[in-house]
Amino acid sequence: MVAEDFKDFKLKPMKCELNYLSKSDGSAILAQGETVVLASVNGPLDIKITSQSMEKATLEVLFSAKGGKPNVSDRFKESVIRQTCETAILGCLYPRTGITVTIQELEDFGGLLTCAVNCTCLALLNSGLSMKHVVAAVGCALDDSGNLVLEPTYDQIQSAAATMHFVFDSRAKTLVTGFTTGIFSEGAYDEALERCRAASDLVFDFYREVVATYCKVIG
Amino acid sequence: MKETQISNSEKTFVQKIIAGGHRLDGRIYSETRNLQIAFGSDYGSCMVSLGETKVLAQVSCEVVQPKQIRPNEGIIFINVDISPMAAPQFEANRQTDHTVNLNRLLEKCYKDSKCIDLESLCIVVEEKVWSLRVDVKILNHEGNLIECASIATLAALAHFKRPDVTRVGDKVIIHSIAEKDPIPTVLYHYPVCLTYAIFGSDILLSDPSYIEEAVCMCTFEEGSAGGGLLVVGMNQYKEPCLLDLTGAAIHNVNIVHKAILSASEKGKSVVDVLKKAIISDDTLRLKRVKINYADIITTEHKQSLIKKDISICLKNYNANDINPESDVEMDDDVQIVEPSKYDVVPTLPKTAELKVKAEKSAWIEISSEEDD
Amino acid sequence: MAGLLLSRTEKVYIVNGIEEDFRSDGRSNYDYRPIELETNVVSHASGSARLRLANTDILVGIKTEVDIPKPETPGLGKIEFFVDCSANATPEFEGRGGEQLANRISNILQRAYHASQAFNLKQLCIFEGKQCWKLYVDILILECGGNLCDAVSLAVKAALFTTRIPFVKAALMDGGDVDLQLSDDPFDSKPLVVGTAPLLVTLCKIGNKFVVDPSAEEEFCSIVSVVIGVSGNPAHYTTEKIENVESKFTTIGMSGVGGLVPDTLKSAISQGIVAAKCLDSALGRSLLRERQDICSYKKDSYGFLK
Amino acid sequence: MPGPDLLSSQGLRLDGRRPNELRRIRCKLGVFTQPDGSAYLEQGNTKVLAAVYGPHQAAKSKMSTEGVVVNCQYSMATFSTGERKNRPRGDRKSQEMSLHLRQALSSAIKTELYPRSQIDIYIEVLQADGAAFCASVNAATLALIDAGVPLRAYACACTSSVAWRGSQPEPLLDVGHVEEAAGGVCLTVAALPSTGSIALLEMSHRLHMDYFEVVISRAMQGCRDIEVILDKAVREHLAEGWTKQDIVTI
Amino acid sequence: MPFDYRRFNGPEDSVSYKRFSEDFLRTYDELYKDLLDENGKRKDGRALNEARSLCTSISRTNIVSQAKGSAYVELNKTKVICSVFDPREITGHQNEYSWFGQIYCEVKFAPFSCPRKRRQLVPDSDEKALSADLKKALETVVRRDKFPNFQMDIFVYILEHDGGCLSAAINAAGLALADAVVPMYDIVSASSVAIINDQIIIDPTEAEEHLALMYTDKEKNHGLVTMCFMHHLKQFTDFRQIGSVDAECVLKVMDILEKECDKLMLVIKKIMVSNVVRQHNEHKVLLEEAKFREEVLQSKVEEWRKLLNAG
Repeated sequence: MVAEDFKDFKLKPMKCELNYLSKSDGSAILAQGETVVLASVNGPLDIKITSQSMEKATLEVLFSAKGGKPNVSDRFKESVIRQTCETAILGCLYPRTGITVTIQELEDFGGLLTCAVNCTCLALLNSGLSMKHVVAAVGCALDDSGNLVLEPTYDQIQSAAATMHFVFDSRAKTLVTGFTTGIFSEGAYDEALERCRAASDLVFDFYREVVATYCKVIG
Repeated sequence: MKETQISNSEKTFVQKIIAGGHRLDGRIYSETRNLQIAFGSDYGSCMVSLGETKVLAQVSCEVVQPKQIRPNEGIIFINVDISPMAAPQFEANRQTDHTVNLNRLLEKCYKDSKCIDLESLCIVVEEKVWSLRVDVKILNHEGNLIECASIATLAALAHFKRPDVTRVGDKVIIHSIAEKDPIPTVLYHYPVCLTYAIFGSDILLSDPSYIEEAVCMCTFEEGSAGGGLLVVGMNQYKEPCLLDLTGAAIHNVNIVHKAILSASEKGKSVVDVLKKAIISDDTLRLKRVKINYADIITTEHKQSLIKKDISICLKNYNANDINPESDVEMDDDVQIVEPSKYDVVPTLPKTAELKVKAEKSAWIEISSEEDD
Repeated sequence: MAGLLLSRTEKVYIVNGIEEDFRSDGRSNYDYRPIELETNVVSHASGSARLRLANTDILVGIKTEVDIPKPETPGLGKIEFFVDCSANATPEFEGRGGEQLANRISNILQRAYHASQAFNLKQLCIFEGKQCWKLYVDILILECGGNLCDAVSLAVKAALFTTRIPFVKAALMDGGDVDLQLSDDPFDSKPLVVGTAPLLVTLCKIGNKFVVDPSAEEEFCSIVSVVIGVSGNPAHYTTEKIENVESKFTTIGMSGVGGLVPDTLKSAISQGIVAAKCLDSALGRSLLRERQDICSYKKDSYGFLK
Repeated sequence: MPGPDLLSSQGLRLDGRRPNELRRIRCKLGVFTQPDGSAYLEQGNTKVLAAVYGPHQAAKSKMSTEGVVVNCQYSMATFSTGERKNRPRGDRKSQEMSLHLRQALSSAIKTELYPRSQIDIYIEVLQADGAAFCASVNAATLALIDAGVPLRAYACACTSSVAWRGSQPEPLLDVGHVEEAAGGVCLTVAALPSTGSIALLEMSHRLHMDYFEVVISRAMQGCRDIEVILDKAVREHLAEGWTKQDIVTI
Repeated sequence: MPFDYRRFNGPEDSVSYKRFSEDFLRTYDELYKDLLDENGKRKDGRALNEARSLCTSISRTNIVSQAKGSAYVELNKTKVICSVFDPREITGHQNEYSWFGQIYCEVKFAPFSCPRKRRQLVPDSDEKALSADLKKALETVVRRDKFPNFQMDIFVYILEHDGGCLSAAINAAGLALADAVVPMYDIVSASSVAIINDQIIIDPTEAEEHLALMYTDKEKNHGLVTMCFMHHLKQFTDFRQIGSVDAECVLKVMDILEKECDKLMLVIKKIMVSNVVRQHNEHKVLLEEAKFREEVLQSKVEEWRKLLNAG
């Protein structure tokens, strides 16, 4: 399951296993290079009346780091993933219920958040919840000399002037979420956006491949 | 979400087959599920799975000021986190009785039994000591959390290495792992918690699964000898260092002795497995092999459905000459009676899985969901 | 209060009785119920007292710790009040249920003890700007039978009276840090000066009259009450002859839902100060007597076994 | 392993007790008027108050149709220990104690008699000097009796440890604070001595399995001894015929 | 101590830079001289019995658009904002029906509001006490029988603290409640007094409050009194005193405060009236606009009808 050289884009090798956890409705473990994330999806669930919503399912996203005290950056990741999932899930089909997405970091060698988004998407696919579209996250870094590096390694991130991450939907390849760090020019942003958009194809292909192999087992 | 109540028929079924000497997954009373220990790229990071129960443990360290009453001892802090990932009934960031109990058991097993040399964690008396923090995250709850969590904690502690420090005058320099070889934690003994489910007055099940735990905890009818869970902490020197009983009262003291006796054997074997895993991991690291959790992802073994084990295991491996007498294991066997399509292949001891004859690479599971 | 249910007629009975200066337990509007007090009941504490005011049961333990004084008040020690409403009193206090009441009482105490004329924090100073004593006044409410504030303040004053602070034998200056050597001998210590410590008096407005020391039932009938803190007279707390000190208000507060006409409030607080003076002298007398009994080995320790 | 100095050469313990001797237990039933049952118990220097409310209608979230819900809260006064405690309850250790109390008392109470109901048991430790949990269980049993809750048997709890006399193990009964701090094994047993069953087992530190037998039997013996004391206290209390509850304040 | 993981927290043991300034530790006498000159004037030029005026041009209601009613009150440097939200049903609380409506009050200091220290986000005991006092003052005046089993939330945010927080909070809450058209028995107003060295100082600033409660060996009266008053009913709804004051002084202060509150009431009434007038004008403007639009629409309709009839 390794997505290799495609046009001139290259993403880190991806490896995925679905149904990793027996108690969750959907779960996936995804390795993108050396970064590994485990995600589980439960839902639709019966939840407290106070947190129920008439219009759509209440989405709860929990991100848990590998160790140490919980901190603010974990909460930031949660909000990014929640917003992304919110657009992807057809929550209106499950009013008055709750959907819980739990994400566990296993290894972080850069690109943790993109890996978490992709892993969450696979877990959602696995859980069988209805979705508007799937999403794919791709990150890139701008190094000191102004070159764009797709899917940077840990060292590249440390030395980068800026990092940019984009999440695209599968239908029109429109931008769903974007988050950046560091300083960059508008041109660099646009270029990064286009390159990541092109590279997102690889991720979608990978999704297809994963789902296809699992379909075969069922069929 | 509230925990799903266990139905009466499930309860009586499980009780009956256990009284008859069987278990749902085909194990014998004293048999444990398959134990696997995987290490991550960091020191002190490990994932332990006991059957389908999965626990992640991570040790981290920082330099802090020691407590006033123990100025020359390091600090160890154990934190258990049961998120909704473990099972949907758990709520996030909430201290339930379950969490507290699990946390306290681990604290008692590793802090109070003095298994860690805390004095070696001291850097400057009354000023600086290492504080070890063990984060135990429950990933999947298929019963016997405490045993799995305790093995994970112990493995993480034994695997953990803290950075070396040197003192130059008043200054303390902490060396990065690249500069100086890190130092492993000194463990005086290796205690592990082993769980026994008590059924009736004298049946002890080791390593109970989720349903067995649930069934033995909810037998409260008057007259019947209620069941309970007995946790025994045992180290490799056959010294019990923790006991905990939940559920109904034990009527016979002998059952405790029986459990301790069995735990002393099992404890040693678990510790052996653990030590072996750590040694092999160490040698791999010495050879500069990169170890990463990505290794546990298998691409060849695919499950189309969530249930990995066939919930009822087969004792006879050939589906064609299935023994019609085994009437206790009925329900799901209906499909097995039509033998043509599948091969029954032994995998783990006392476990079998069904393989589709035509397609070699794919696995298929027996489960009620297949009917649709 | 604790699952207390009163019918309308019972309420009317209480209110009308008070109008006639006759309360359901036979007291007049200015009478207190019988008070039992025992000091030094907890051996782990530097000073302690248990007070029982009819059905109200209070246990106070005082612990002393060495602390660093606040930067803005380098010459003063610290005193902290912590109230814990035990669930023994009522199941409503289980978990954090009693927190609101506990906060209210500790707030009133903190305010009452705030004034320099009420409690001299200078006596808690060890080494100006570096070290001081911190008094933890821990109050445990074991049973609520009405009039908690008064009972708590009496118990606190009694416990403070028995608190002894060890003498500092030697102090070693090591750079900026102070190394203290305290005396190990428990008798090598000084008692606190607590004569001026305030007592709280609750005046409960029932109908048109004010009563002191309301029982739980009476509290139930009242809409508004006034709590006043009145500083004590040190002359009552020593066998030596010293000058009387005029009592002052250290705190006044209102609780409950209801307003008061200015004249009513004025009469209430003057009624309260009289009650506080009586309480203060009674407490002083009994504490001195108990101290004497201890010195002459006459005192038996009862605790909760009586 | 605990040092040999837990026992003197005459075979006496640090506080002068013999190895199989309990500390002095003094108790009183019915100390308060408002709870349905209350008790005060002193075990040596450990002092505990217990109050029982109920059975009453259970809170909706806890209600069980199988039997009465036993709700326990273990709380320690902030001044009860040598060093001041910051919080009387809510920390992990007190929560664990609450769980253990429930475990120990549930098997003593005839829970099946009151479905959809709840019994609240509140423990306040006033002074902790070793074996506070045991004193709590014993006090709670007395409070339950005072409240008139039907019990199967007395629930008694006792700790035991081990000291070494040469190479011979000598089990110690009713461990005090100093002995607890010495770091030896500490086995807590809550038993229903009249039925011989064990309701709770708890152990800290380590002990070789060969000596386990003697230690647990000593603890069981302690529970039987405590039962005799509690039984006497209950009988005396009933002979008096009055509890404070019956006195009507006029 | 609960630790807030959702925000970036400052270091626990940081020290204000002011601690190292010379003015940090000043004695009572120095501060006293600083605040009150020989002529009996205060530092800000006011006489002892002169209150800061509730700035009518700035103090106003209806300032938080999300709230049902809101008010902003400014007393020189003391700035307080208050919002009142719609009553909501009390659910799940032990299934007990409460015959009276409940009032929930929360007073919060802005982190930067106090001159002496930074306020933490977690409510401290001061804030809790202020909330309780505010609740006490308002419970009496609101007609809680009009909304049984409902709870009304009142939030007060203190933007800047320069003395008289509680009275400012009560005044703001009173205005906000009126703005939210919550039924009340009367108009409330609150005022405070500091007693320093037997001198009664009306409407003290933060520095004066600090001096009144400072540790001193002087035997004279020192203290702070805050009072909340209902005018037409002539009743105190709340009375708080701390410090050390003798009976005579307390009685005197009561009379002074009563007069002060009466003065304040006039200002409060003015604000309320101007608020009503403004709202009425706004309403009128809206009505006119609506009328105008309707006319335009009507004419359009006529036009179309003509077109339809023609074609």
